[in-house]
Amino acid sequence: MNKFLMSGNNIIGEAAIRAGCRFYAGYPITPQNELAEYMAEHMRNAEGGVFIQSESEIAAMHMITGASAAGARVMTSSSSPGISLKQEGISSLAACELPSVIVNIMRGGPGMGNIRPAQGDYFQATRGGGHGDYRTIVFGPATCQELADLTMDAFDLADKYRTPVMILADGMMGQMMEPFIFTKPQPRQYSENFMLRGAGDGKSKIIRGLILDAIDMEEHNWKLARKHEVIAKNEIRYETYQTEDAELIVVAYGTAARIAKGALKRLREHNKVKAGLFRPITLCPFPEAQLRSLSGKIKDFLVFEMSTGQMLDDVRLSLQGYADIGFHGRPGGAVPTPAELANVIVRYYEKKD
Amino acid sequence: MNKFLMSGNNIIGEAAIRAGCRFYAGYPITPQNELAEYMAEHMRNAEGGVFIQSESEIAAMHMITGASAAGARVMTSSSSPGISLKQEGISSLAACELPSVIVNIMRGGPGMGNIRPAQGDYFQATRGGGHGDYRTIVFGPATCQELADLTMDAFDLADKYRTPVMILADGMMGQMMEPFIFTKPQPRQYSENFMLRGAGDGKSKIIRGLILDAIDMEEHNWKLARKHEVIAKNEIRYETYQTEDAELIVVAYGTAARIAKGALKRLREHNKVKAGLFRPITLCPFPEAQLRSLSGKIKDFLVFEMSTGQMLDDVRLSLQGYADIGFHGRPGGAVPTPAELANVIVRYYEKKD
Amino acid sequence: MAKIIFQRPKYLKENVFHYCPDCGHSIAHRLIADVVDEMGIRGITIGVPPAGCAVLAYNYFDLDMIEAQHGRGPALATGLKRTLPDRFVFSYQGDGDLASIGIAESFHAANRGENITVFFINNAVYGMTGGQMAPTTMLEQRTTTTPAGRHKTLDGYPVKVCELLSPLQGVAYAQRCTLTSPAQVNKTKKAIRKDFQCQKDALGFSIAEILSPCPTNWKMSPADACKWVDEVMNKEFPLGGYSRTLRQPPKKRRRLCELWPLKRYFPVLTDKVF
Amino acid sequence: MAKIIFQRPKYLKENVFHYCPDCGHSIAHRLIADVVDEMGIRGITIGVPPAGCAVLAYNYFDLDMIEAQHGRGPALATGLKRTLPDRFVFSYQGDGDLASIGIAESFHAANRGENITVFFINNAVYGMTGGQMAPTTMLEQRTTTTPAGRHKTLDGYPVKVCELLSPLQGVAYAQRCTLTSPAQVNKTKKAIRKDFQCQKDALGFSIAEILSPCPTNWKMSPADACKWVDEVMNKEFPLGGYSRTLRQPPKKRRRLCELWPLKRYFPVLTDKVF
Amino acid sequence: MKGFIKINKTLCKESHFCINVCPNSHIVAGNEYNTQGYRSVCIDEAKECNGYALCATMCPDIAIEVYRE
Amino acid sequence: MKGFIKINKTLCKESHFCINVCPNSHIVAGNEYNTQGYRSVCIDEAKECNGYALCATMCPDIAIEVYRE
Amino acid sequence: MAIKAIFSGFDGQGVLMMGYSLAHSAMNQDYHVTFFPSYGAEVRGGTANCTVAIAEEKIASPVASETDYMVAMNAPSLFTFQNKITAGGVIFMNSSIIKAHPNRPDVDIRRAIPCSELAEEMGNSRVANIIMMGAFIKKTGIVTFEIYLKSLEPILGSRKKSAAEINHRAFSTGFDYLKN
Amino acid sequence: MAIKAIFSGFDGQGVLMMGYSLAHSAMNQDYHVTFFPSYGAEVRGGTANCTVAIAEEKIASPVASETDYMVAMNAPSLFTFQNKITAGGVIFMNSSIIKAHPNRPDVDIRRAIPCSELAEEMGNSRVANIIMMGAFIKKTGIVTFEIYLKSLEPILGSRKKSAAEINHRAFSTGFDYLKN
Ligand SMILES: Cc1ncc(C[n+]2csc(CCOP(=O)(O)OP(=O)(O)O)c2C)c(N)n1
Ligand SMILES: Cc1ncc(C[n+]2csc(CCOP(=O)(O)OP(=O)(O)O)c2C)c(N)n1
Ligand code: SF4
Ligand code: SF4
Ligand code: SF4
Ligand code: SF4
Repeated sequence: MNKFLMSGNNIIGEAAIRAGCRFYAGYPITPQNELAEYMAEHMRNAEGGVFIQSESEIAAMHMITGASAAGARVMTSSSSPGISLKQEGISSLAACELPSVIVNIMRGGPGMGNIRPAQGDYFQATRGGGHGDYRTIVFGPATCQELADLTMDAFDLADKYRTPVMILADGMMGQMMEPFIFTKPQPRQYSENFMLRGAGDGKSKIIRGLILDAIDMEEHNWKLARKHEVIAKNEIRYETYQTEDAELIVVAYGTAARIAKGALKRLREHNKVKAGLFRPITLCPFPEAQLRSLSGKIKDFLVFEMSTGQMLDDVRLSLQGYADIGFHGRPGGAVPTPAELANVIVRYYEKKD
Repeated sequence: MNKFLMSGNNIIGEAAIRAGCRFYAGYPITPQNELAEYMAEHMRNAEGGVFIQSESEIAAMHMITGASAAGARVMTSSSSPGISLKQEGISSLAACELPSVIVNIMRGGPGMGNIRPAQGDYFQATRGGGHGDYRTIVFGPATCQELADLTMDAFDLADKYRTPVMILADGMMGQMMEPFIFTKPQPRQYSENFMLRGAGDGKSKIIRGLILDAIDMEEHNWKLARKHEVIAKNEIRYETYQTEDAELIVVAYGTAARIAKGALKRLREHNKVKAGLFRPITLCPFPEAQLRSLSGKIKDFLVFEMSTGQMLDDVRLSLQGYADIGFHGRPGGAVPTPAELANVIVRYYEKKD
Repeated sequence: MAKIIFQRPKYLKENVFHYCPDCGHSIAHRLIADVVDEMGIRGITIGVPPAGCAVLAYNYFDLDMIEAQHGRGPALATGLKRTLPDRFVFSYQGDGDLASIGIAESFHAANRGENITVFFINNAVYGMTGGQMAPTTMLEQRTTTTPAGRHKTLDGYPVKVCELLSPLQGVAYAQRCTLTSPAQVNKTKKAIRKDFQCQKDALGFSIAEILSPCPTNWKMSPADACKWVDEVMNKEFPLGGYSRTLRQPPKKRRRLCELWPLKRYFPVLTDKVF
Repeated sequence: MAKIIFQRPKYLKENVFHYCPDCGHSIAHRLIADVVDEMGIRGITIGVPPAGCAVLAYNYFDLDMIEAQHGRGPALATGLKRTLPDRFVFSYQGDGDLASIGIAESFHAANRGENITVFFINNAVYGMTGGQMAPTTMLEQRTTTTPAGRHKTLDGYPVKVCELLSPLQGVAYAQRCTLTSPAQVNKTKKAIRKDFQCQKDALGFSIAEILSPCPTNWKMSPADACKWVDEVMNKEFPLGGYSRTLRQPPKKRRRLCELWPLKRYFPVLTDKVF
Repeated sequence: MKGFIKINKTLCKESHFCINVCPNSHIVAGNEYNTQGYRSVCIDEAKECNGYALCATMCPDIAIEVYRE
Repeated sequence: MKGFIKINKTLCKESHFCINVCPNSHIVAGNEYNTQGYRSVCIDEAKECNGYALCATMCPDIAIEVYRE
Repeated sequence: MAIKAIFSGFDGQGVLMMGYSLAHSAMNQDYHVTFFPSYGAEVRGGTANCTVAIAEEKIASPVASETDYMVAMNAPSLFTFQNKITAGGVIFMNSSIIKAHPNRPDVDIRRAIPCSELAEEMGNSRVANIIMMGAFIKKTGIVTFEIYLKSLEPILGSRKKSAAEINHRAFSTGFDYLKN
Repeated sequence: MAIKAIFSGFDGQGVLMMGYSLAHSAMNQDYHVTFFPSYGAEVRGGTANCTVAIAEEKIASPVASETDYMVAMNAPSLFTFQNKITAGGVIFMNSSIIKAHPNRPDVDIRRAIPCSELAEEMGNSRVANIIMMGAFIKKTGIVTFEIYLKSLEPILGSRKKSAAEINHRAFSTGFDYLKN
């Protein structure tokens, strides 16, 4: 299979179109502009493809809602501030159980922040920044190959579970290039009954999130919660690296995990600390059990995030006091080198005993 | 002091005006309309008072941003879907460190949901539904007296720490009436240096969240994080009820805590289970240490929320495996009676041993 | 042998309207259902109810429907229509929904000339939430958020939606009408039909603004409410229409559909319909 | 003895503009700073820069300034002005900022007749983010999101902001101008002065729309960019003004200030200024 | 022209539009509360109906069916 | 009328507006790169300046100061 | 003592005012009290209702459950709420409008007060609710005749003197209508 | 082998294309490679730059750190990045534009290529970057002459044949300019 060398933003765009995405609406924002621009260039050439530069992130959100209800595979993308504006819409998509893919190419926050790579939106993505009880599937890709693969899978899972799926990457993943290949996407395979295409001579259908009766609404909430449990049972993804003989486990995702890997390699080379890496790929649902199982033999964990500590909560919830957890954070767009991180790990490890 | 009998929404409005709030912008949404309407009626009679029914929740957010920068004590309010729309603005207020009070009278979610009392926005409020690393102070009042007191305190803390403060109540707190008294609010007492009122002949000032340099931005992020730690040290509030001799602790806040109290009373009267209540009043920062300290002698905790389980995370993070934690949730607008909850508690307690 | 000449429209469900007596929504619903029936497009029509008193419209219309978040109807309808260009798509909105929180979505859908129809119920007040000021509230009008009457320098001026949108080149048809007499009701029905016709001819954005009584929040009797529409609202919101049909002959604009070769894209679906 | 007749405005900081060569923002900044100086209002003026290439405007203007989130300038300025009615408040915005994401805030601030000024830099493109389509992009114009040129049925029509806002009763003054010749530059400066004068007289909302070259994203030389403004943009966006001053004599409108007896509310603060 | 109407009293919400528009006062106010809590209008048999359907056209709640001979 | 100008070469961004508007071609293109990486314009002493300040009026980067005798 | 009462009827029959006046007077008699109205879309063109809870100690939940008293000003409310009444509770019905009968044999005491008619007789249909309150207070004795009327004034505040009398008369009418 | 190279210059000097072409040819020579451009407001009217990392194994971080090679097409970039070069690294300077000298004695080898002038001589100022690449490839030998040129074609794709030749000549010019 022949290799490609494309920027992360473009990979997501191409992978989406190959996966059958035929409706994209979005609004410019750095560092995800290349994704919208790729869609502008190629979507209208795809059969039935629609590209709209919406008047705002909010409008984009509700455009994909309509298109999803109409049966198209839909995607929108933005970066941190724009994703905040989409929260009402995401909550509504989850409530209406409409398949959809939302891409967040994170930048430094809070507020206007800056346009550098950061991981400050983990809470927003995994705890539902929107109102009410709902969760979405959240992927945290760490390589260009994963960007391609997970984007395609995102559309499949969105259909399978009738839920919004978020791809949570950062400015570095969005901008960098790396050789990768496109695998063959799944054909669309799940029920289309929910779609609205006009009632024909049949019974008319309704898609809505408004459920005035408290008991019905409660049941709907539990239904969504059960759905999320099924997802947690079937769809958890994660990677472990050099954990077999590790005395210390670094937990990191996305860009942070890339850097961590580099750091661990160095440590092995200069045979300093024997450390391993646990990398969640599904950030929500979080691979709780899988992480906890490591705490059987290993008692030292170091969480590294490009934030002040958000995934840290999930790690603490997973390990429930079975192990010691340290944290190293670089928020606001600072990206350490593998060498810097390696030193941090050594210092942390030595301080410990 | 003479008693008042007002609806929760009106209490917040009156307390705010007494606390010196002179700028309110908001947009109608049930079940918080009475608050906006109270402001419409009374704000313009207060000296220098401004009431604006903004074109949207988003506009309201940025209006109070401007007014806060100009030196007014500001407030906006909404209910769940409207609060989702405010997330970008809240993140920006936190980044710019502007004092402000935001009221969320929660309703059933997700999506359009319904207008009944619910607690599904706990994650959004406490984890920063907006992008980037920031936290706000979040109050969870449970009585009309607390609505009055905490609203006044909210303005004081917002000034003291230059941060947004959220009052997280629900439709029941917003609609119900209960006798209460107005205490005397603090006068404004903190530095006004940050305010923009024109540079006069002096040096011009800038208020901004944009910090392009990654290292400066990182420092800003840590500054905000440190600020939150100081708040956690000084401002934690909570209530314990019948915990001395309790064999089981129910953890609940706001409306849920009211109901829990009623349930516990019954259980004592019919001397069934000896149970106590731990009620966080500051939901963020969460009274971690205070709750953990209880786990010394008591090993059974039952979390009750009008949601599928959100504060549950904070309880688990606090107890870190030191005690067993059960959960009972009634999401989507369902409000159990004290009697119903009492039965749940008994069943849970008996199942346990 | 007597024959029935007026009855419940075929595509309204049996449910009793939850609307107040004399609410304009009720008549508007009936007229839309009638036109859908007359044009024989029930099977290929999708409606978008708003947040507002009409939030439950799907309990009445026997059509495929999807709720829009407050103000976002035109964006959502855009998504539907661009995906299914041979369907009829309408967004049903109140004045707060369309002209306040949703002004951006309304304006830009119109400016893009989205080939959709908006039914705009202008009742000069927020109904659903209990009578707050709407963008269309009259100066001096008392509402729960303008207890002293709407003040022009503090609260702004009534927003004239048809005047705002009709200059846009994307707008094919904009008509303001009312419901205060049998004659007006029939005119309104004609406007609704014209709206759908515009969609059929792929002329672009069409809107019918229906001045509509809200006796509950106006605190008036039904009769007074109608009087107020005729005597007060009409002054600020003159009845009449704006049509750009002639300037943009169907042939040119019908390309809009060809751009998305739907039948090939969803083979299953178009046959299902007819 | 030679005397200096043209120099850097007093209230621009020494920093070198980060703008591209021939960027309209640069000249606009200079003109605003000049007018603020001439009117002697530096001490009582607060500016609101946007998300956009001018996001760093506070590095240049020696004025109190607060950044607005993308599109929200007019709302933020409303908050400032209502709290400090005797200050001069301006919101500085690009076309994406004002007419796309921020259309609601712009429209309603204008409709409320907020006594603020908007400086609107219309460069027919999103500059900051690298040249995507703006609401003001010309039909057929190629941008990074309209690689085949803006298509009227797919992407909509150029939005005419002055034409959109000037009919609103809240708008006291709206002027479209350009920067392509010394004469035009001076006209633009006059417009900016008029804007501030409107605020002084509390006449309501004022806006100057400045057609402005973006050679970088137009991929043109500075000279060609100016030519394009004169020959292409001017056709779609005719220069000229709309003024409502006479219809609303200051006296009536100045009440706006009296409504918030500021001096009493912030005793410290007004003396600080003069 | 002759006609007649049928009023569905459970639907009527007492707006009295029909009464106002009927040229022959064929419809009159009622005083029985229906399940919705409104006093539905009734037919005055004394007056005749020409089947113009003005009442039905104005009726918000579609409570009137109109027939023609 | 006589005048003269001073050009701040570190500010110039080579837009050449000044050159285009100067009636006397008093300003000419340069070929020295400044720290910003542009080749600042220079003065042609051969030509004179009447101090109209057209160049300065058009200069986006305020690189020109104008004086009059 | 700890009681709960539901007041229910059409929008515009002043049911919220009935509940509020009771809560207010109970407060003035130094009871703990909560008042919880129906709100939002529920009331759109339908029936309004509110729940008042009165007790000697703090009240946990203001919502209606195990209600002791119910005031039904129209038929729909009777049907909606009659099953919330505890055995032995009391239902007050506006018998001028409600022809139906409650299906609760266990609610043995029931009071039919033709308050609409009584109000018409007084020539002021708007005071039907106050007449009903007269009967309600007489029967329940939760607060005294005087305290209730005193609490009423600030509530109806703005209106002029004459109104106060009318209310006084209306209240007495209801109060006296119930023998024992 | 594991190297990092920074390409930097003005917007429009085609520095991103230099980096991309190197990355692309390295990929075709089956190396692991990453390409990371500067983006967003950074480039507004300023300098553009990109970092290319090439190695036999997976590359952790694509950002510039301990860079082995640097190509400076203008003075500002030289000043910005010279301190990122590892001791013993190489700096390629566009000596037609850059008069200044790097302040890095430890970067002992340095290459001054007057590529702008060379390009002018070729009568096509736009190919200065390809000339520089010629020198760069000659010195570093990361990829072969042939593979680089082959990789170049698809990148400059759309353009017509003649262009290909021009690039070929430009590349050779740079390649041959460096003796050894
Ligand atoms: C984001 C959001 N904000 C506010 C609301 C509350 N809300 C529901 S409908 C409505 C306005 C109703 O007025 P209008 O649009 O005029 O329609 P009407 O009810 O008068 O027909 C509002 C503010 C909401 N549901 N969602
Ligand atoms: C909520 C949000 N969405 C998007 C962006 C990204 N963004 C920054 S500026 C801008 C538009 C710039 O164009 P314009 O307003 O025309 O100003 P110009 O740069 O052309 O002067 C955008 C989309 C943002 N910062 N925030
Ligand atoms: S409140 Fe007004 S708009 Fe809503 S149903 Fe009643 S009459 Fe109609
Ligand atoms: S990109 Fe355009 S708008 Fe932005 S600074 Fe450059 S020329 Fe000016
Ligand atoms: S118009 Fe209809 S609703 Fe109104 S009174 Fe007549 S029948 Fe009843
Ligand atoms: S106008 Fe200014 S920036 Fe442009 S060339 Fe002349 S001096 Fe330089």
